[in-house]
Amino acid sequence: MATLILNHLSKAYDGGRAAVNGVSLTVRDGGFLALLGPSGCGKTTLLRMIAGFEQPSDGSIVLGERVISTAEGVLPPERRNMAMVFQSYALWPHMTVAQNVGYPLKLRGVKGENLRRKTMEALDVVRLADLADRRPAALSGGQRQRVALARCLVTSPDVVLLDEPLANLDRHLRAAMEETFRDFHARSGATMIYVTHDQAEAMALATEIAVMSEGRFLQVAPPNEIYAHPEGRVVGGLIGQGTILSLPVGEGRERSLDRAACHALLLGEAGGSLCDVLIRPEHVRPAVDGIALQVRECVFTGERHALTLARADGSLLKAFSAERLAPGSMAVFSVERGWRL
Amino acid sequence: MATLILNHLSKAYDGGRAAVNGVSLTVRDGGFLALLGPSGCGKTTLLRMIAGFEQPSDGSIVLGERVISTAEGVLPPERRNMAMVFQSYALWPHMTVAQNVGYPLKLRGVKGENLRRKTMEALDVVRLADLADRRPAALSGGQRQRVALARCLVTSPDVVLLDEPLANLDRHLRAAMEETFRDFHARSGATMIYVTHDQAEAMALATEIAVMSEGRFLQVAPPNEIYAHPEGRVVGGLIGQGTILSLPVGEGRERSLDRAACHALLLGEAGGSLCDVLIRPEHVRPAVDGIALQVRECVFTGERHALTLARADGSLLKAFSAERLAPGSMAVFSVERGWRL
Amino acid sequence: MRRLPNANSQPGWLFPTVFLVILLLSAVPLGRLAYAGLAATFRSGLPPVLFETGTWRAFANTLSTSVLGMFVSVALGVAFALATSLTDIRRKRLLGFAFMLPMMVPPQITALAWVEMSGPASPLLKTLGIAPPLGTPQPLYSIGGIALLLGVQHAPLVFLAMQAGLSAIPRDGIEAARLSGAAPRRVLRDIVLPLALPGLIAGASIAFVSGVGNFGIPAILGIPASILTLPTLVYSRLASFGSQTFADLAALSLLMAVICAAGLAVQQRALSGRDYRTIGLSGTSPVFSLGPWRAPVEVALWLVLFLILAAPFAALVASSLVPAYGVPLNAETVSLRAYGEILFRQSVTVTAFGNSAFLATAAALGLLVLSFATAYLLLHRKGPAMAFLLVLIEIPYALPGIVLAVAFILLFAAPLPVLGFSLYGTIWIILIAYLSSFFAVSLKPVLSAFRQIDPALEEAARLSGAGLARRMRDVLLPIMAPAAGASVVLVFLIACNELTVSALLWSAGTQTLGVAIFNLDDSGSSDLASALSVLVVAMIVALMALLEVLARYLPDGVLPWRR
Amino acid sequence: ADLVLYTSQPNEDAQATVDAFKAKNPDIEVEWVRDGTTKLMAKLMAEIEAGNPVADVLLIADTVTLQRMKEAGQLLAYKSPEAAHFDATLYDADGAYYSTKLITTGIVYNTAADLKPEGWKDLTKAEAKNLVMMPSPLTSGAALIHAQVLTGLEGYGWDYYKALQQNGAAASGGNGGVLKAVATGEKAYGMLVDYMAIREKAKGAPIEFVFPAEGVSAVTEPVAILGGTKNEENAKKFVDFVLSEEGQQVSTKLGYIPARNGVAMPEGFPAREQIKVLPLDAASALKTSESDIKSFSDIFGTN
Ligand SMILES: Nc1ncnc2c1ncn2[C@@H]1O[C@H](COP(=O)(O)OP(=O)(O)OP(=O)(O)O)[C@@H](O)[C@H]1O
Ligand SMILES: Nc1ncnc2c1ncn2[C@@H]1O[C@H](COP(=O)(O)OP(=O)(O)OP(=O)(O)O)[C@@H](O)[C@H]1O
Ligand SMILES: [Fe+3]
Ligand SMILES: [Mg+2]
Ligand SMILES: [Mg+2]
Repeated sequence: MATLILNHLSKAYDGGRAAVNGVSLTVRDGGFLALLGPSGCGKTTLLRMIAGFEQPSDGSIVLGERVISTAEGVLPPERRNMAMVFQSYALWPHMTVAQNVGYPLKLRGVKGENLRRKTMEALDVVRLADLADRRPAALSGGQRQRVALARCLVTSPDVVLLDEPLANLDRHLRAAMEETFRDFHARSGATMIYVTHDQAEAMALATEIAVMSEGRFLQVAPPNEIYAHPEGRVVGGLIGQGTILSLPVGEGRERSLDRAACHALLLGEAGGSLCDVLIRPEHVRPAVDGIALQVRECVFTGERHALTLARADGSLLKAFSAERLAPGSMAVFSVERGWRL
Repeated sequence: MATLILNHLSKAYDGGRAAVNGVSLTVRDGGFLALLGPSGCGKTTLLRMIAGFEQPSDGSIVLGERVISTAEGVLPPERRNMAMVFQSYALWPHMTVAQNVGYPLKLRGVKGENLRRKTMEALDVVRLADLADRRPAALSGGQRQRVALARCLVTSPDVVLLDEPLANLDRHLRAAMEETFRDFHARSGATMIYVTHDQAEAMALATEIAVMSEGRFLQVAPPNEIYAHPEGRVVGGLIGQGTILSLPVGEGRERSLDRAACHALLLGEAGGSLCDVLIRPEHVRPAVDGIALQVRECVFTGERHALTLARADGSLLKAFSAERLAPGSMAVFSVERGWRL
Repeated sequence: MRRLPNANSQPGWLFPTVFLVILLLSAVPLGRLAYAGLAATFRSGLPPVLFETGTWRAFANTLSTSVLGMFVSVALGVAFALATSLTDIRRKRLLGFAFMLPMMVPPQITALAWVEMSGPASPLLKTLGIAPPLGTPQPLYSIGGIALLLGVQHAPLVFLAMQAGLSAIPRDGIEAARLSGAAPRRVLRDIVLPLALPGLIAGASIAFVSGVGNFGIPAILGIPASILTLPTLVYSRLASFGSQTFADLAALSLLMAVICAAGLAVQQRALSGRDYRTIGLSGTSPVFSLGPWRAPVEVALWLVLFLILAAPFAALVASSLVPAYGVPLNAETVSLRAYGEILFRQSVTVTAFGNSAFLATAAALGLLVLSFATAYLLLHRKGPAMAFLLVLIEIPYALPGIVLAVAFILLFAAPLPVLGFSLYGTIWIILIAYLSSFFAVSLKPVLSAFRQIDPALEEAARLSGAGLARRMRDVLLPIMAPAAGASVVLVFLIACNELTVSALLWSAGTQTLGVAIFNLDDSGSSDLASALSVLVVAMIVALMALLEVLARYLPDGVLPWRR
Repeated sequence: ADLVLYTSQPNEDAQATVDAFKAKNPDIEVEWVRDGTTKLMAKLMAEIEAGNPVADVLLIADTVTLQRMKEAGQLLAYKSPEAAHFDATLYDADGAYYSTKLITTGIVYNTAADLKPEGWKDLTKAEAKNLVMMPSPLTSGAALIHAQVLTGLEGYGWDYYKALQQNGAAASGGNGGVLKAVATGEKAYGMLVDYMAIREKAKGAPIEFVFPAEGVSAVTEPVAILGGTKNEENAKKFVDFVLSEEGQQVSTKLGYIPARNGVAMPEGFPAREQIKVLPLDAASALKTSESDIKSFSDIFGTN
């Protein structure tokens, strides 16, 4: 186990734009990095470079003391002691579930009873022990994904790469697997890199979150930091929910806006140049005094209703409400917090 | 377009337990049914039977006036005018993105400029217009999924089957696609059946939700109904978050429990036989008077913190909190509502 | 309402149609031969061949030469397929291109060239100064020699089938194995070979069956050493055609059919209980870097190619340049007369080129359609009837050409019932016989490709509204382009060279290249025969070059040497 | 076509024969099929079995084969007026078939060989150890007849073949293989039909051919009319033509020894008197052919 360093890493596929573009990052030994970003931004490509499947067009990857990838050459994947859950699972169709999971162990010389036991343990963790003898073709989508997970975690890799490993699992299983990741991470101390579209997952698991867009890193920070203080429109729009409003904000002021500041801005009382302000729905609450907004939409999400609210000038805000509010009606809300991007 | 009726539908794969087991359901013409259930419960199998890929072991499927599947025979898929997003996408690797999407149109005799225009429209909707000439192999996971989506929605099918169609998309794209589904549904009036693990998605889109487990339907009801009044432990545990406690509840009482009833139960003041009670985290709120609980875990999820709280007897409750509470500390909560399962 | 078909079944007409075609191409001619055999048996008792120890020795020889030959083919074919599709060696395309050519040199010529190459008169050994003295026994006149040459001759069959199999392996499966810690050799053993197994087995089984039915090589290498195989035995029976000959033929054919069925049973066993369907996309294969091994591997491959292609081909060219056997090739003796004669004087060669080109093309394309329909059926239906169909398809290919031709003459010499005219003596009977004979060759790669394909790809097309023909054309065929390419190339190459079937079925105006070459050689014009052979090879190379130029307009992966 | 000919003559020879016939009978359209005897017989027999033989005239192989067909009732008897000019041993008394030429089997040797063989027994000498090759009776009709004739010769019998076998002689496929083996120097000596050796030598191959003094066997490429022919008149015309002086000269020009008396020898051959052709009784040869093949196989282990 060792620190993983990406140095100005770039990758362009044949004759296309760069899929990953000058990315630099240090994931400290035993870190847990979540990689967030819109579809097609280069997350998988980055993981594939770390695993050694793709040769960088530029830059290098260093693991501990060793340079493991440069534009000139790469250390073969089989000598990296990494493990990965592929976005496409990459199960071997000719092997049973148990064989799929046990294969990395077999390669490490584990045999006989020991092999069987460890394989079954890994399958138990993903709750597939009773399907051990099935072929992948006879599994459901989520079951396949769990086999891939078990295979990834069965050994003690230095670096674990997870490419949307829970995308096809139901909520409960997902929660259980998150728990497993946390355990595994604590126990093995492996460096983990985790691609997901589920922010709650990312927030809950990661020690650091990197937000990627169009091949670049926009911000790398711990979860609460990135949620509270996103940098720029893209990160602000990507992390958590919320709306970004262009409001006139005077120069030199605090980036963190309190209730009073928010209300002043929203009511147009502050002057100055236009600036992007992020307002999250959980900070927009029904109140006795505050700002009157029109309910545009009210969508039931189970636990609560998601509201879309319109200001007088037509710009929108989001909020939650335990009760259903009729679309079209007016209501008064207070905005507790805002963040200048 | 017509009503889709499933009659005691069952399917057992060669020599295994039944993957779908005596399922009956009526999806009215133009209905939007969301199918929820744990991994491996038979959702994909059910969709595949509706599409005509699998022959039921028992039961039948009726679309409008026609019996389209029985244990004796099935109407071939190509004559059903349905469309599906496959869990594995099933893109044709030899065709470009545009060709993949345009193929169903071509089969319906759409040609030339018209074909091109409709294809590009569909690609625009999934925001892939600039990748029209790529091969699927050169796409990211989410991009592939969007191609599959575009291909599914490009024609005017009577029934649309969606098997976790948004699993690999980021939140924003997901929201946009949900919007697209809603539009498509409103515009085409097609009957939609939607498999997802994301309950918010299901709640937001569906007119009805079916909860499946081990091949059976446990409950079929509109979203708010199923959220508020789940039937049985499994549905209760599956829909929304929440914990299920075994509490002594007197006979013949209301199933819906208010704050007073909840507190009485939780404090052990009520007598009677044990009964499962579901308590949702949004109904457990920090309060001045109420029940003292110990904070076991406090996990940051971005918007808020998810708390795991322990009662004196060690049983757990969940709650949300805007602020971080130190694990181990005690706090007072009020429980606003409960539901006897 | 009408009764509904089964979920995984095809249109109702498919099974009867395919069944009927196979019946017509295989069961009916074979049945006609069996009938003649039985009639002869009733006339004069059980065929004596069945009771001669020589027959059983020939049976054993056939089995051992074809099994050993199969191993040689597999070793060569797999090595070339792996090297050209999974490693970073240079000039892959040229290697793949060249490796298919040995199939184009008629087996007799290959055999003679090897005999010459390893005998006392070998120009190669003479140049090296290690030629054995006059009269040294020829090492190739042995079971091992026959097997070696059968192996060399049929290696391209394995190569093509294997390449088609390799092209269907998902890239991420290999990557996952490597990341699990498997070195390239382990990946090869644990992932690549098992996943390519359908292709490998298809190739091995065509090579095996080809060995069972081969006449040219055991005729030249076996007879001098008194090693008879079933095809040479058949031939010797035919030399003195008597009352019992039909019974003999039928009995010997039965033995060959038994070998085939046994081979098929082994094949089915090897494939059974496994699932090779890839899930999701199978992208371009990754490339293993050979590192310091690259140069040695390249040298080894080119050396093998030299031995199996350059040497026989050089012998062919040399004998086309001198007027008679044994005349040394030097400045005085060399002449291009033979080429002039072939190209400008012999009118038959032009006809033969035309006929063979037509027959080979029609057979290759016709069988492609047939193979797709049959493979589709075989994969969606199970049961003993299907196993029986497979055996039926395979037998005609396993029988020596002369036996198949006799069966077709028996069937077609008389005017067709009802229709009243006779196909006999027209080019169509040769085409039908080719369809019958090469069905197995065409089917194997296609069937194995079907085994590897993700069924969801077809399902998606069905749900889009594509009927069987439509989705075959638009989806399955292009996805299986490598297998389709292999199938077409294999049949085309074999048919171009075919000799015996067309020899017996031809009449004036319908002779083929194989017949023309044979006739020239038989009448002592070895120079003309060699020249024509060289021209055939040149034609094939030109054709492949043309395809290479047109590659842009063809589906990806159809051209076997371009993968 | 007005006449269909099945022949095992080489291409150019068959063409020459047909051309000469057509020159005399311009209104008869001849279609001909040529192939090796074995294949041609297989084709013919299959056609007969199917009940629709295509051929009218055969110009094929040897008298033994045609004797077999005659006995099976598959030939038409025709007494040709030209028969008078032929030795009685060269045609069937009932007129079922007529020999058209003599293809003798003698000894060929590579000019590099140490020994210049003159008689059959030279092939059993120590100098020829492992250096002799002959066509196998199992594949070549001529080779079977050769064996039958030689074993019938005073002082030879099957012992001669045993001696050959012990001397390492090889019995391989057909005449072509022997020619190639000897011409290329793989073997030094071979039993081979005359015209092949003489033609190849004329083209420059390093070989010599001898007609051994004890005598040579000959196959005679007989002509016959197939029973049930639909073109009987034309077929008879063809038979007469082939046997005529003119027809026989075609053979001579092609390098074969003519069967008809009084026709000149082809180029490269010694005078007819110097070649002693050993006679063969087709009927008895046919009877013993199965056992002869067996005897041969027993000695050479083949089959
Ligand atoms: N071909 C098959 N042969 C045998 N069993 C199968 C086959 N396909 C699926 N199954 C089993 O049937 C059950 C239902 O599978 P299905 O694919 O319908 O699940 P699912 O609800 O779609 O799950 P997921 O959410 O994981 O995709 C699973 O337990 C699975 O293992
Ligand atoms: N083989 C390839 N050739 C060309 N372009 C490619 C190839 N693979 C991926 N790309 C492109 O590179 C970009 C980054 O792809 P990547 O797979 O890394 O995205 P991603 O962030 O993993 O997206 P997703 O969340 O959808 O999986 C995408 O725009 C994609 O279209
Ligand atoms: Fe002959
Ligand atoms: Mg990705
Ligand atoms: Mg599923």
